[in-house]
Amino acid sequence: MTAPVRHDHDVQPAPKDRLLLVKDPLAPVSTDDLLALHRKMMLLRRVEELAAKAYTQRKIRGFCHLYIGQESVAVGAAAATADDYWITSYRDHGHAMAKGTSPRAVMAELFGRSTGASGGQGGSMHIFDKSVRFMGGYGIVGGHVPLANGVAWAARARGEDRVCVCFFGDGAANQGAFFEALCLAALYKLPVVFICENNWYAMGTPLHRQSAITDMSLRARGVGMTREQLDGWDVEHVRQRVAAARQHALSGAGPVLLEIVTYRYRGHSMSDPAKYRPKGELAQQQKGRDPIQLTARRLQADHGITEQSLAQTKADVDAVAQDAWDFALHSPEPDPATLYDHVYAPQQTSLAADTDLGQTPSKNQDA
Amino acid sequence: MTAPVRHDHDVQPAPKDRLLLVKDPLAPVSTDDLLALHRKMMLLRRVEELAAKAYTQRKIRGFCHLYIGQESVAVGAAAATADDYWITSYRDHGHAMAKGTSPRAVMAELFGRSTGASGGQGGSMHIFDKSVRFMGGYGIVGGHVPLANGVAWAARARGEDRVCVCFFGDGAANQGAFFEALCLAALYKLPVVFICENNWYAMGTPLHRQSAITDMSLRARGVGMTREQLDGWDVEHVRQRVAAARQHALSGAGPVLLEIVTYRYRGHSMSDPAKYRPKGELAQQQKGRDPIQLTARRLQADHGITEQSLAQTKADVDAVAQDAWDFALHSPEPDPATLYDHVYAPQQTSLAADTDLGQTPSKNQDA
Amino acid sequence: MATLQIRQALGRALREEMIRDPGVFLMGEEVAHYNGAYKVSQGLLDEFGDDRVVDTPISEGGFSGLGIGAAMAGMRPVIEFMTWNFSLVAYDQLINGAAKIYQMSAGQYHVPIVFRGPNGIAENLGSQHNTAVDSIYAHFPGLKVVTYCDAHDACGLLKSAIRDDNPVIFLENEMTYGLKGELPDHEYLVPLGSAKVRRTGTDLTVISWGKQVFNAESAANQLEQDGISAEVIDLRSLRPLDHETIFKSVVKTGRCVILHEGYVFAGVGAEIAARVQEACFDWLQAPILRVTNRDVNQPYATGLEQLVVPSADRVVEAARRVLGLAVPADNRLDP
Amino acid sequence: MATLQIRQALGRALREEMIRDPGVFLMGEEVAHYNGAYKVSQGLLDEFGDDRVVDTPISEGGFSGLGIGAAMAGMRPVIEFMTWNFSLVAYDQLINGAAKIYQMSAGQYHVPIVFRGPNGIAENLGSQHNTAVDSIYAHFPGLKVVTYCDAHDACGLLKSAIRDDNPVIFLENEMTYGLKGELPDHEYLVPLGSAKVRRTGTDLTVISWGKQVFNAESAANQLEQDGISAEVIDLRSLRPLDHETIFKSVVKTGRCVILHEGYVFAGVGAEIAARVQEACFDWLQAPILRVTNRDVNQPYATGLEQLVVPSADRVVEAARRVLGLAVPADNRLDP
Ligand SMILES: Cc1ncc(C[n+]2csc(CCOP(=O)(O)OP(=O)(O)O)c2C)c(N)n1
Ligand SMILES: Cc1ncc(C[n+]2csc(CCOP(=O)(O)OP(=O)(O)O)c2C)c(N)n1
Ligand SMILES: [Mg+2]
Ligand SMILES: [Mg+2]
Repeated sequence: MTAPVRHDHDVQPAPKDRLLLVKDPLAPVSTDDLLALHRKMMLLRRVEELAAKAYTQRKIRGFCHLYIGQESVAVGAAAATADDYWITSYRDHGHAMAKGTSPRAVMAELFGRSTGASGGQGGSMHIFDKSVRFMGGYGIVGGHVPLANGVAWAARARGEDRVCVCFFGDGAANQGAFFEALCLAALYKLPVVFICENNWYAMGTPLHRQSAITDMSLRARGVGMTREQLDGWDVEHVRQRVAAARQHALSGAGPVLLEIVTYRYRGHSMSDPAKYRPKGELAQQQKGRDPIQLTARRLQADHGITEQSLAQTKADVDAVAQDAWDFALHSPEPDPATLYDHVYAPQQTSLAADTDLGQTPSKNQDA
Repeated sequence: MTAPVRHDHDVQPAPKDRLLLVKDPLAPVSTDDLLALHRKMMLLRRVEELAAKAYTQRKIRGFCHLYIGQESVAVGAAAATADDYWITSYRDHGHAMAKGTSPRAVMAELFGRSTGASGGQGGSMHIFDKSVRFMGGYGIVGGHVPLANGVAWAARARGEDRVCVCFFGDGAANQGAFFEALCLAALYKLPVVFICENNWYAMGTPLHRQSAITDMSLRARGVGMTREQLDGWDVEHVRQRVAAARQHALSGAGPVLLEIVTYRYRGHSMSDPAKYRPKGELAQQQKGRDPIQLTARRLQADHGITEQSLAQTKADVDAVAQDAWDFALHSPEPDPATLYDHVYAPQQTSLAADTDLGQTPSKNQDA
Repeated sequence: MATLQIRQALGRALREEMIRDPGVFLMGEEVAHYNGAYKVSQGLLDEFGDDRVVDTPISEGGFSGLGIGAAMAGMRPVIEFMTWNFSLVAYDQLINGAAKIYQMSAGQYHVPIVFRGPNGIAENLGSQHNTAVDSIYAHFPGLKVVTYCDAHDACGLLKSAIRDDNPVIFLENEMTYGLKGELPDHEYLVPLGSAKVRRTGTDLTVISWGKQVFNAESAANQLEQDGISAEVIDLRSLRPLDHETIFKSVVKTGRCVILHEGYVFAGVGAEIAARVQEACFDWLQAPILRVTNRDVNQPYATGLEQLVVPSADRVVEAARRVLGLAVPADNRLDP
Repeated sequence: MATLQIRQALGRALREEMIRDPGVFLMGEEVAHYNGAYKVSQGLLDEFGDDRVVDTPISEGGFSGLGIGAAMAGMRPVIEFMTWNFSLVAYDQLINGAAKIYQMSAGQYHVPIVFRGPNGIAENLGSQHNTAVDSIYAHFPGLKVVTYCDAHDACGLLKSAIRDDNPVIFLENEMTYGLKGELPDHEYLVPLGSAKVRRTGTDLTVISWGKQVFNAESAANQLEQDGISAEVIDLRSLRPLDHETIFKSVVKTGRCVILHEGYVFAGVGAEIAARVQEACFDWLQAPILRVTNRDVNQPYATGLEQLVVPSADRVVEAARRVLGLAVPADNRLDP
């Protein structure tokens, strides 16, 4: 838990840049696995397309940040960390579904229904799903990053073979909370995989106007953490590198900061027309670098999957997404009588200690 | 004000480490100048020795953080930035005096007298002296670092040829505020010289137990700032490298982070017995690397100054320090009637606008 | 007279003050190229350039501190928080920095800075985007805290805030940026520290501020139908408080309801209640009641949210209660 | 019975809970190798090792967040702030994180965590080291806020706080760590949410908490000499408030003085005043008065500092005033 001691106080040569050296640790995906990844990316996208539609119909209210374009990151990461803990920001629908939350639970949450992942309490930005170790989506930029360390701390203390994967944006990499978290993770060598999804914009501000360097993985260099920058369009590549980072972090060698370069197709939230993009940029990304199309091409070219079969997947996915919509729409709103149910947790551990509280009759009482 | 644009979203090689390349820009110090530097370091030390004594006599109360051992940093920096702005933390007596605040004003502040630099309002941790562009000492670790950017912003906006020099400790380099400030300074290319006085301890915690790396100048690497690590015992060297950093920052090339390695002889504050030091460490520093002794040796060896002359300096300095004590002791306490004088600033700018507020008679009134 | 939206009235204030004083600059997330997340700074980048209208990274603590340092060094920064919720990551800068430097330096350094942005409740934004920060700033001497309900006051108060030599917390509201109002064509100021009686009445005093003033007025309208005459005060300034206007009214009416967004516990409403009961004890004919958010973190779902936030109906109820009149079955009380 | 200093009583609570539950760990600046800046954690590193007693860098936001994450994942962290002043840099973590996660997740994740450390006024620490954070935390639903005045309650309350399944803000005091008190030898808990009547009386109620309880008691002693019988309540819990104890007392005495450290404006005292006047309106025979810090940032110089902080004398004065008795010429009132 301690860094190597420098025994005198002389100026010394700086320690080396720590790059993630673990090779791709997973076997290449099988055709079935790639089909599953492809299908999952499509599902994320389709559910969010419906969410966009529901938003315009005012079935979904407040903020709604879509993940469309970035699906390969969450889906690739999930394929490498299925059993690990995840935590993320407000752009969380895709992450939740990639991690295993049902489209129904996500859509119902967006609709503000009691069947939603967070019972209608959370909304778009705050999807939580304990059943799949999804520690939630958070709305204060960078605010959740320190929490990842604690989740990893607990996992390590219990001897679990699990990392905590923490997602955040390029903009978040300017927040004090983010830096402090990086420092602590490196110091305590915590099993965390930090994933900066560099989609090149924080709201309307492109990266080069928010940071003096645009290589966000270098943030790790300033705190002595292992790092890697990678292209995020290829879901298989993401899967491998996240697996490599996971292996590194679990080995006791300390956390890893992965900067995964990606792109968001929609505005920052539903109210953002995204006029700040250079002309043609979006089209170029959608045409040349769409993660779903990339996988589709690869399935056809390398795995002998037919166009027809892909069309069938699309139809399946459409049906699942539509089912989520229907489910949400017909779910009940939260019961007003439950308003005060989520302010304070009722005592789960007994206050009557399991240890002996002494001989006096006034147990649990002011003695 | 903007970083170079990266035109596509590909993964690219990381930008180079930016080291401070400016050579020593000042002429070597003359004998007179070196004598003055030597004298100033002795003065800082002597005043603080008296402060320590006053503390045990309860003439000084609360916290009292001594700078003894680190004098070469502030004195060397002052020789390079006499006319610039300074801002620092709670360990500020030495900085204030180096910058030009009189020992009387410092001692009176410590004694809580109305003649003190901050009128007895501030105390040890909050010495302010506008007359010498000393923007104050602050008690929240790292909290003042962002302010330095604003001071530099104002200086640049007014076309002043001034930097803001910002001092803080190795421990402060773990605070979110510090990181955010570094990011902003680099992004806006502000004329700030950040000086991390790495004295190897934050209270009782040695550097290798507070940070995964012990080369604090690398913090700059994570945000794209120019950096240098240097040995702080040699006041002449500090003077040159701070001058180099100043030149760099004023050239428009952006801010610099200097990590200056130094050592504090006393406990963190007066209540700290400093038992956490490895055996012999303090003695070794005091014997081999004391900045005042180093200068004394150099004055004798290279500048033909006699031991006698140095003894005279010591006597002079003792007298000045004693005078500060006497002044403080006989100064009045703040008048209770002034208690409410420093809550809100009275309006200095006229609320009756210098522009025409229109034809209605009810100027400055709810129209 | 010009008819302007509140966002335009605020923009006009910024523009006029930037013309008047070259030391004024605006800084915050998306204020420049995007023209403001809520378009308050529309057109300012074009007019004043990027030295004076400055986009920032998401570093609220960092750029708040930058503003404070610039203010100490003689400028007059206006710092926009995209919403006040995000000021919590910069809280130390505002409390231990902005509020205290004038005192710590024994008056050597002024901190003439305005922190502004939308505050309080919007719609369906869930738990982390609905904080009303009124009391957690007004708590601290050294800060001034002001707000408005209409376009006229928005402009006049912001101008005064920018000219004030102290740090001013300026609270806006997301839901009312589009609300239109009349502004005189000539330049005008609304002084800090003065409340405004929006409607005179004799039976009870309703004290409110920000957009809840409209709920107060709408409650007053409802009450009028039952022959009850409510006086409505828009505080505008939470620190300093305009005691004179408040106490005069309560002495006259003998009854007081306080209405505000945000949590009840140690809110600004509590302070007003404490002061009113002290100053007007002999005149009060009923306990002072408060209408605020229910004491729960704000849920996303519309139905629940509606239960949480204050409403005109709840003000009517409270008014009837202080008047000793029958009220419909009580809503579940905060625990 | 054991006689322990408050720091030892707190240390005992930590130790007992760490033995009882392997999920409990202590984290903060200087808590391990240095045995705590105020020696509360003396000996714990040796006994439990550096996995459970953990020194941190100066990153309050970072390690608060770490604690919150660990609590969500099933542990019971105790986070020490060297003083609560420094919690302001971590404010967002406590407010938008700890206080809200249980609600945002609709009860899926508990956050059983204790944040503790010395709060409020010490001596000659100047402007940035004297903040009483009571109200800026108690404002928020989702948090519990407790404090103590003696060793007995310090130990019993801290144990309850650690076992509580919600985030608890635990306020200690630097000036009283060395104060001795009697503790039973056997293990005991003091429940959260219950005030304690420290002294019964009939003429007025003095409500206080933390070390100001001693000023309340000393004022009560002085008043007794003039034949005035004051009831003294130690709140112990600021959130939830023990209404029953408070209201019962005020209904009995008809008069109430509230005494606390920190700023008056929207302080916890304001909340109590607002609630008492509401609940006990018909019994109150005089306005409720508050004795708190003067409304200025705290100066360093002793003479000024003494004017600022609350004192027994000021309580006596307030008591005489609510009783309609002559008082010496008024100190200058807060503006
Ligand atoms: C502390 C804080 N400041 C500002 C905001 C408003 N805001 C929400 S998202 C966002 C941009 C974040 O960009 P990035 O981190 O790159 O994530 P992305 O939206 O691209 O996924 C901003 C400024 C916020 N939620 N929290
Ligand atoms: C935010 C904050 N946390 C904790 C403290 C308590 N504290 C005061 S000084 C200090 C150590 C600072 O060490 P460093 O930055 O290395 O400066 P040095 O004292 O060595 O000059 C600590 C922890 C504080 N003042 N502010
Ligand atoms: Mg982004
Ligand atoms: Mg240090």
